[in-house]
Amino acid sequence: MNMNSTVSNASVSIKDLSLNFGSVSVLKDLNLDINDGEFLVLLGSSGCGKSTLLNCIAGLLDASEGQIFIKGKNVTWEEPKDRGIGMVFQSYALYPQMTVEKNLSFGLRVAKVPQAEIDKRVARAAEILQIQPLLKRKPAELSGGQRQRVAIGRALVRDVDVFLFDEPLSNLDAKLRSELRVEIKRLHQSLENTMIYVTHDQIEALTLADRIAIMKSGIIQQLDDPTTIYNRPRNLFVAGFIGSPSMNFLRGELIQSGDGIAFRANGVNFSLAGYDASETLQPGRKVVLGVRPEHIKVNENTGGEEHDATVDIEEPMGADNLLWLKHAGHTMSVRVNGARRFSVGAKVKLSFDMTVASVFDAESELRL
Amino acid sequence: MNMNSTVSNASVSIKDLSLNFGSVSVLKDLNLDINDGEFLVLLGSSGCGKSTLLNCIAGLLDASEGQIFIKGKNVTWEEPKDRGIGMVFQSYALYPQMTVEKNLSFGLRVAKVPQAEIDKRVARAAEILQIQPLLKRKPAELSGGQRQRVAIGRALVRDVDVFLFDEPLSNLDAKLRSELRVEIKRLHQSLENTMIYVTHDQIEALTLADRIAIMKSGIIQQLDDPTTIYNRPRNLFVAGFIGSPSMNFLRGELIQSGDGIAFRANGVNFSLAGYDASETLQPGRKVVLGVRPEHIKVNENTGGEEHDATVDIEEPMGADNLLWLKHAGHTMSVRVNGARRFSVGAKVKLSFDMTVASVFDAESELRL
Amino acid sequence: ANATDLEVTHWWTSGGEAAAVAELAKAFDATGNHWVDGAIAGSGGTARPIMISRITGGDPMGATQFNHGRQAEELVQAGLMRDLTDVATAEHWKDIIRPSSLLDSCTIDGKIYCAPVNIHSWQWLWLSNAAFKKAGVAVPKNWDEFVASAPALEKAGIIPLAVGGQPWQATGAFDVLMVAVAGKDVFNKVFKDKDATVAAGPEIAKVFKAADDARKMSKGSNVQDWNQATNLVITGKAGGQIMGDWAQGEFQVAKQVAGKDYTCLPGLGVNEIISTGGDAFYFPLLKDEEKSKAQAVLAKTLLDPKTQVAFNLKKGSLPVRADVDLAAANDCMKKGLDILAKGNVIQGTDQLLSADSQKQKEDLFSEFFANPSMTPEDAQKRFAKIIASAD
Amino acid sequence: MTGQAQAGRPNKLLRNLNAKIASIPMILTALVIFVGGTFWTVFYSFTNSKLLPRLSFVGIDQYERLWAAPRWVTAIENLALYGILSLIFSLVIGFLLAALMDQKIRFENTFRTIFLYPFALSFIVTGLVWQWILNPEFGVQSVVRSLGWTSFTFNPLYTPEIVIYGILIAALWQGTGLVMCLMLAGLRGIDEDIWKAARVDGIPMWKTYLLIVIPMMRPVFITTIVIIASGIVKVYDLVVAQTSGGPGISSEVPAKYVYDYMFQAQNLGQGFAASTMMLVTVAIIIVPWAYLEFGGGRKRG
Amino acid sequence: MANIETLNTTAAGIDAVAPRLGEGPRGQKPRRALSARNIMLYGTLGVAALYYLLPLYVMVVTSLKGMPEIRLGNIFSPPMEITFEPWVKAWAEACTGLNCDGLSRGFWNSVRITVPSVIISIAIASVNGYALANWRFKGSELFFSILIIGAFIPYQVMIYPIVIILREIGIYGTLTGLVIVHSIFGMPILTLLFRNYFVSLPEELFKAARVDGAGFWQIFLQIMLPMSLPIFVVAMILQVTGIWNDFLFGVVFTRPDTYPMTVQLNNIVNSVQGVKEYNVNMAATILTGLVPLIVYFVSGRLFVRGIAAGAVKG
Ligand SMILES: Nc1ncnc2c1ncn2[C@@H]1O[C@H](COP(=O)(O)OP(=O)(O)OP(=O)(O)O)[C@@H](O)[C@H]1O
Ligand SMILES: Nc1ncnc2c1ncn2[C@@H]1O[C@H](COP(=O)(O)OP(=O)(O)OP(=O)(O)O)[C@@H](O)[C@H]1O
Ligand SMILES: [Mg+2]
Ligand SMILES: [Mg+2]
Repeated sequence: MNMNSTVSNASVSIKDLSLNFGSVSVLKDLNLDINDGEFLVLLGSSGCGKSTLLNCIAGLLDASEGQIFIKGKNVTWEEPKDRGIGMVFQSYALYPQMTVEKNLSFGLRVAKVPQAEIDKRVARAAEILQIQPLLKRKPAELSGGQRQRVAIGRALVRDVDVFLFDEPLSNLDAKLRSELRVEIKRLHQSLENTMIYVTHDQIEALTLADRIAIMKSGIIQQLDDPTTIYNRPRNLFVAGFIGSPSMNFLRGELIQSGDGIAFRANGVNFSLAGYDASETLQPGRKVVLGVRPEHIKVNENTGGEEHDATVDIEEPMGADNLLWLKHAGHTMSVRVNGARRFSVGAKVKLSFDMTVASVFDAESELRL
Repeated sequence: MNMNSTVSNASVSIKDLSLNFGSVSVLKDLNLDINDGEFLVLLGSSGCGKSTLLNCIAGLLDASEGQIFIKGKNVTWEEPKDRGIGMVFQSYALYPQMTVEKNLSFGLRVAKVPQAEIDKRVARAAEILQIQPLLKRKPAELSGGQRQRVAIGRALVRDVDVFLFDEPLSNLDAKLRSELRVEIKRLHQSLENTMIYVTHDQIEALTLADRIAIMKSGIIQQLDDPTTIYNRPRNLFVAGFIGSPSMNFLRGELIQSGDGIAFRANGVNFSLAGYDASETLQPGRKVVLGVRPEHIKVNENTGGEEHDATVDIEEPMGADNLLWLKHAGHTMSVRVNGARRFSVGAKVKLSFDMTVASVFDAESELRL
Repeated sequence: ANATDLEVTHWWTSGGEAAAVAELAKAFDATGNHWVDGAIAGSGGTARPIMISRITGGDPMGATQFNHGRQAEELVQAGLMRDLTDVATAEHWKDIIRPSSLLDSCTIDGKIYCAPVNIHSWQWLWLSNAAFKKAGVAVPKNWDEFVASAPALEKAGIIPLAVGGQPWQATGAFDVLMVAVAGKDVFNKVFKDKDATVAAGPEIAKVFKAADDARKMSKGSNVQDWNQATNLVITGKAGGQIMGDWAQGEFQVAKQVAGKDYTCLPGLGVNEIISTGGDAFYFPLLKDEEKSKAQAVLAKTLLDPKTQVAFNLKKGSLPVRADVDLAAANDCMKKGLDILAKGNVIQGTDQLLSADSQKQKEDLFSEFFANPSMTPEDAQKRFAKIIASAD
Repeated sequence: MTGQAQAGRPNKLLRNLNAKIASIPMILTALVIFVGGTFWTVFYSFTNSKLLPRLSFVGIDQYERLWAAPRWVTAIENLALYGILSLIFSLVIGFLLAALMDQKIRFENTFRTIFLYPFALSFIVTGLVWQWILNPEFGVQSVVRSLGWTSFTFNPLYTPEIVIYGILIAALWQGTGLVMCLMLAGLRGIDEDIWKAARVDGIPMWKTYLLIVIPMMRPVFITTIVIIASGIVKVYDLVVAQTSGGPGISSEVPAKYVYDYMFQAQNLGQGFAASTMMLVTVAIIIVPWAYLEFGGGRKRG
Repeated sequence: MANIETLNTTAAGIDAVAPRLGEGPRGQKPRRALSARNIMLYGTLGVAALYYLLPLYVMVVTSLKGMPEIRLGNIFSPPMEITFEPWVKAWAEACTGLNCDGLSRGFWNSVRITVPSVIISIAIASVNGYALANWRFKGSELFFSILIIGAFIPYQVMIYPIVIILREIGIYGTLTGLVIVHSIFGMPILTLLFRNYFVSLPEELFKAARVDGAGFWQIFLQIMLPMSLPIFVVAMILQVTGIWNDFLFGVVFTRPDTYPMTVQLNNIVNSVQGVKEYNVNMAATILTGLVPLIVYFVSGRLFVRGIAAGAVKG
């Protein structure tokens, strides 16, 4: 990521953007540069301002302050249609009385594109999205997934620079969602357009994104590639937000233990040997230790430090088996292979993989 | 599953139930016995008749044909309130104008239970569900999760034999869903009531159920415990329905290979040594081989048979990494550890774990 | 006697009418009973259905006004109305009521069912002296002179003939023209004998010609109610109006004096014949003994000489009995009394035709007067058809 | 087993007993008043009942007379003209106002109240006021003339050819507010995303309304049309208050014909025949609608 | 770690390029108050508002003038000399026949007619709508269809049969009779409104209440009613207006001492004594319309909401 890039290097560039609804400030001084051909996902819980930001980029909402550049051009005051963007909505927003073909071509016809050109573009979009057999149908005669494909097609025919998606899959069921996710990914790989994708589903975010911007209350908390976000969350919010089940958090403090530093909570010590930034940790600091469920081993004698725990609840999920364990006053979730089964109340031994754990300052909530 | 059980052994027993809406037959000759204290999940895609079945059990819909027994009593024509059931709905269905307390006690007040008794039961339910501080609020002032808890509480206070849940969590976001899932599981463990739970989310089904009934078009396809359903799906539909991403299916035929039997598709042979019922397999039969994404190993030199493949798409999902591979004309999904990353186009070697694979007859679609 | 409340419904709500009703009420109250006034505004067309619904609906009033004639025929036949023969015999109505046709209209199968209260005649032309003065022509003496003076009036910005928009006004004007232009015999042949050939004949064609003149002269009188039309004459905005003698009440209320401020020409100054329609009171059959008694008292009171005088002076109509002293009567009323005394009378169309035929006639003439493109010939054809099917 | 099941099956009539009891007023109204009353009316239209209903049958005489009556024909023509115009103008004006109101304007509440308040007034009042405003002597015409345009003529109520437009002006004044409300409710029900999609597609506002939004508001339009149409068929008070059917018979309407002949002319048979014809007209409007709305193939939700 | 550093340098980075970025449009797109769009928008609305307000203005202005001024001036000019005489006259003095107590008597009659009629017609229609929405039984839709078609039948057609029916029951001419008539003719449209509204409420709520053991009336009274404020407001407004403004039934089914205000208004307006007293007529007109007008002004907002909930769906 190169925040110093000049505007022309970025496909979409947002400078000091603020937006208020009346006295409510929804976006606050937001800066964001999106590279050409990048797949950027805006992730955040409901009401954090994702759609608002997307609508600003699309020109559907007027910014209160700040500027928006698309392909180096200041489009802050441009009409949506002149921004070179296409948008796909959660509720599909297909024109119900028009056939799929009409839906796709309506914008072009209004823009007085020659018929031959329209036909060509519709045919191409239909081919890419494999909706040729549906062209004569009306939206009501389509399944959810087909509708969503048509909605994408509507952006596709307009040959835009930037695709904006506002939770395009959240009205679909799990199975369809995972199928279309792959399709969108494939589409991005073949088109190489810039795509900005809003979702509150972290699986979508992790699987699709080149970079993820995690938002909370109108402020971007972290902007990074998925692996970094997952493994090195910048703060407690990001750490807790990403990952399902959530990262296990233990509140405690740092202590000196032998030659290294250790974490102590509820009277139990955890050696932090192997933590990637252990040198920056100072004893005495109040911190929160975060360990993901899959980074805890159960009864796997790794040779390292081991902790006793009791199985509280077992949630078999097919490929995986999720255990909720009681350990020194904490409840902890641990993910094990789906084939391994435990009985409730069983005593187990845990070992923690501290190389991929995170330590957060208890006050600033930033990762140390 | 014991279809021959006598009525009195089961908590809920459904005999030859059929239901038509006008000329549309939604449930067809359905039989189901639910044991006392069992957690039964009805799983199926949208419109398969899950809610209809649940409404029949609750007495909210009149069966066209057949009988329903609860606790050994024929309740086919009883009013809902006389069936000893409590029901929790997807949209919470809280009475918006009443406080939480009034919501909980409404049924009791209607039944003219003495006030002291009402107070006692409400207090108990509130304690179990930890909603004591909310008792004076109205539903509009509650979060989604809290609302759902109150909805459960409403069934709780009525001291019913059977709890019916109709997709109680599907209006909640992923995080809350996984939290409440655990709570419901805990509730079941402590109350030991019979629970019938409708969902189309397989994670819920797998984690919560003692047994799962998988429905399609009003017919129960398989009724078994989650492990059996996951590992030994009775037919192609069940196999494809359960598991995310879906099981990989390869169409081909059985051949004799050496001393054992093998599967051949697109000119590639897969040894079926280790398949749990390999003795029933006859060469020459057209079959479908199903292998789950987590039962394929990538570049893990297991010493067994290996197959070449190319990485097509990579979907990192945090804890796991999902690979879509091209292999002998098939597209296959494979789940690997989230820490292992591949580049698109990379050549990899696959090995299949046939001990947990399934072979289905191509015509009857039943597991062999 | 005990004071009994008797509800009396009527549609007399204009200034002169209300004053006249007050006289009736006063007289009735003086008998120790109480007149509960049930006025329904908006002419008989609005009021009659309500009265009939109440009678047939089983919630009858104590007494009700009808135009006297055939409007209540069926109510009587249905046995809903009270037989007044006893009162009539005791009071010798047969001897005092004049002309006798008035009582005939109240008689069905030999029994008397209504008490006539006044005689109204339609055949009057009311002229505004001021308007003619303004136009610089002499006040006409008859219809032809009036037609001749129309251009002068128009030039002075005056509407020659005021005709209100209510359908019965146009119809009435036509009937008046018929008596004036074609004479009494033709009138009787058409309306009494329902002779369609006469109705299609040349005499009636002349009447339609005259009606055509009237139509032309009435252009621009943009009013609905009859008394608004009268008001145009009173204020000099219109030259004249063909209207019944009830218009006189309005002149009186406006403090105008016959002969000085306005001129009246009975029979349009052509044929001095007047019709003897009028109002009558009918008494629904009541179960309450007391009220039945009060009804008899009211019937008696209505025909009491004093009441007759007081009422008719205010109403501008003629009393139904000849033996009353009308010294206070004005110019026009005296002219009417003279004609009545001479016996130059005809029956009113309300008495001769059913309400149904009347309505059809109204439809025809209101259209004719409003629609200049309808030729007199066409209108006459339709008129003849109505007469042919009239009952 | 099956036998046992049937044994417990309660009487079908007694199921939902409370609902059935509660619906008795509706059932009675529907059967006795509407069906019964209608049949009674149709039945007696074949008699020559005068002041009181009587069973003396005259076949279709009443109908022959009805259709031979110029006034009835005029009334039907007026109703057709008035109906079509009032339907079109109500929808157009109502929709335009609603569309304007939907532009996130300031003072929305004020404007809405202004447009809606006439609906609170009766047709009698409406008729009186507009009769007055349109009166040539002191209404609009005289005011404009007094401003200098002395040849200005606007006198619909006393000009037979255009009197129906004078009534229309008043009817629209009274009724468009409600239509606006219905349309506004419909507009507000349109998915916000549709608007956004159209803007991104670069479709001009008016085209969005015309080609996308209006077709989507079909149910609202149907409801509105039904409401307007039922009002049109019944129009009576307004005409009576404004023109009494005049000048002449040029603003007569069927409902007034029915009333006049039933009560003023004391010819019930004729009135019943006319009302039967009105019912037939209503049926012609209603049946296609009922078919569209409740009939086969209507999608749920 | 690198990421955090870059993030931390972000501010500085932006400062460096800020002057360049500052060029061009920034922030809110300027919206001129007098843009062509706004002129069109508010212009059209203003003209429309004028058309709608004109009659009210004329009524008010005229009612405040004396007769001489009316005869002279044009109807749109404001009163030179404001007089409340016409109002007093309309309210308390105007005559119909012999009764000279203006509208005042009719007002209380109207209240006595309207209040029970509104309450009863809404009570019946809401129960009907509820039964149709939630307790469908065989034939219920048929009765409903008949009812809806009934909404189109001109009232005049029905008067005669109803007079006969009421006479046979023996309540013709009573207040009960009139209330029944209003309930009957209010039923179609109100039932439609309520049915559509109850259909739009989540069905699960109804199911939950049934599982809780509540019966037909308990569900209606304790669950449905408290949730139905908007539609009750719509029904109330429609009925208050309709019944208050009714003339035909009021005149046919009452007697002079119970005449409602509209009949009284008609009497005053049509009792022309010499010249029409337009000022009194207008005052009487406003007075008669006042109750529904106030209802509208007070609850107009709920009206639109209720319409959205009840009329448009379904
Ligand atoms: N037109 C508006 N007026 C006032 N506040 C608004 C408006 N639109 C959105 N908001 C508020 O702005 C905030 C951000 O809304 P936004 O729609 O951007 O959230 P979101 O992140 O897209 O949420 P979701 O995941 O639910 O779609 C919310 O708190 C919302 O209440
Ligand atoms: N009242 C009804 N009238 C006619 N058909 C109905 C009715 N209710 C449900 N159906 C149909 O019955 C079938 C089963 O519906 P049901 O609601 O039981 O599905 P479901 O499995 O609960 O689906 P979902 O997951 O969407 O809730 C569907 O095809 C539906 O269209
Ligand atoms: Mg959003
Ligand atoms: Mg369901």
